[in-house]
Amino acid sequence: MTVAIHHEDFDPWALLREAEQAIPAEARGAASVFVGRMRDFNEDDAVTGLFLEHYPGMTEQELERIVEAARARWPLLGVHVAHRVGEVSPGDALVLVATWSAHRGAARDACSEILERLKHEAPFWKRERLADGSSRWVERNTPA
Amino acid sequence: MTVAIHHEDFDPWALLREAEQAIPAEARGAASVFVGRMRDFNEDDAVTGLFLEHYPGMTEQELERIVEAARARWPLLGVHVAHRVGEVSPGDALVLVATWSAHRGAARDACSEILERLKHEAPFWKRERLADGSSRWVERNTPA
Amino acid sequence: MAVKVLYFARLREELGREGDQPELPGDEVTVAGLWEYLHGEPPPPRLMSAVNQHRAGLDAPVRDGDEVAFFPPVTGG
Amino acid sequence: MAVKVLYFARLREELGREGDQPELPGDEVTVAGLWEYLHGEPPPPRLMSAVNQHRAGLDAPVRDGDEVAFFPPVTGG
Repeated sequence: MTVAIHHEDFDPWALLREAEQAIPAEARGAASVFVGRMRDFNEDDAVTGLFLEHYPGMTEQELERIVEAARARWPLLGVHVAHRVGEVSPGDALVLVATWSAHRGAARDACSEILERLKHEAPFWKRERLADGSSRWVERNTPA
Repeated sequence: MTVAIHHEDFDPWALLREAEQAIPAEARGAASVFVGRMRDFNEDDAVTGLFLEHYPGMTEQELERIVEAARARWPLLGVHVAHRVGEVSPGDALVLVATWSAHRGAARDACSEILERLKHEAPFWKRERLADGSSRWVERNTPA
Repeated sequence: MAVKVLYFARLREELGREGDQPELPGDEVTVAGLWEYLHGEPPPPRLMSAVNQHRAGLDAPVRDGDEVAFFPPVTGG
Repeated sequence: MAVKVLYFARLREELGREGDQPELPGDEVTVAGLWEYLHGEPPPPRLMSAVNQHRAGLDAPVRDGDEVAFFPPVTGG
């Protein structure tokens, strides 16, 4: 069960292969994964970059609390949550949520719940840089 | 949009990294992934191996039909479906479903729908080998 | 009419062969009729079938040159 | 009582600083009272807050040595 804040671009698929090693091969069953990357558009303006701010200490605690709540609700064999902070370029990975369970329904539902709670509760803030050189704080999260 | 039948063990994370290359970096947005691996137990008997049979030709067509139905229903930027056939060992990947969309809800719902339809409609049959040397055909699919 | 018949999974093992290549009288038969012609009894419960690699019910028509598959319920993924 | 105050995101930029280190009279204040002490007006709408890195409402108590954070609604993921 790992929560990680990344200050540089990370490779989600390499992280997943590594995270899976921590689960006994014969117990892996079902893995459900979400990977969110920075898009180059938002609300119709061209977004050329993103700055992601977090609250060191509290952010990690909130993510761990969200993961613990999911573990209490579903029979999970493994969870990996990774979130990028700092200056982000289009195409970079922003967030990774992965859950392993013996059952596909549990893996899928836990992954979805962790992602939604992360988006609505975890202390991260986005500032977008636009093509015209200006920047703006994102005021609300994207709907699912 | 790719559907692939694998006759040997495949690395789902390496496949995913490769499949993602086909999607323009700035358009990747949200990826939802399911990976199912062979477990070493089923209905309380120790399963030591699995033989997965398919119907060459029809199986690929059914998978493509399922993918096309999902593409018609959700705005998908990419889909990758991989399924193992032949002699399988515990821990081997059996199935991979990955969907890319601009929106996380679309990616998640399409991934879930493709997986459920694959499990209930695609022509694959499992025969389990048990610890006592006997084997048995799996008679029905696992509930979600 | 000549038809290519395929069996899969438990059915293939129980019948001891991967398929049949029957020559039938007439120019059309149903999937169920083909099974009965081959095996001398009606199709067993839960038998699935496909004609030319598309799912087909037991009352679907089969014609000369068709590929007909019989198989148990699928258990993939 | 001495309190460590942190600001994040748009709030940090608008205030032009990452935090404050006020010394307040008394030995307890609410989160809202701390904001008003620092900024001379009630908390703005949609202001979020945390005490000692746990989410806390505007009426939560703040005591000597606490770390209080103010921030806009979160937009991660």
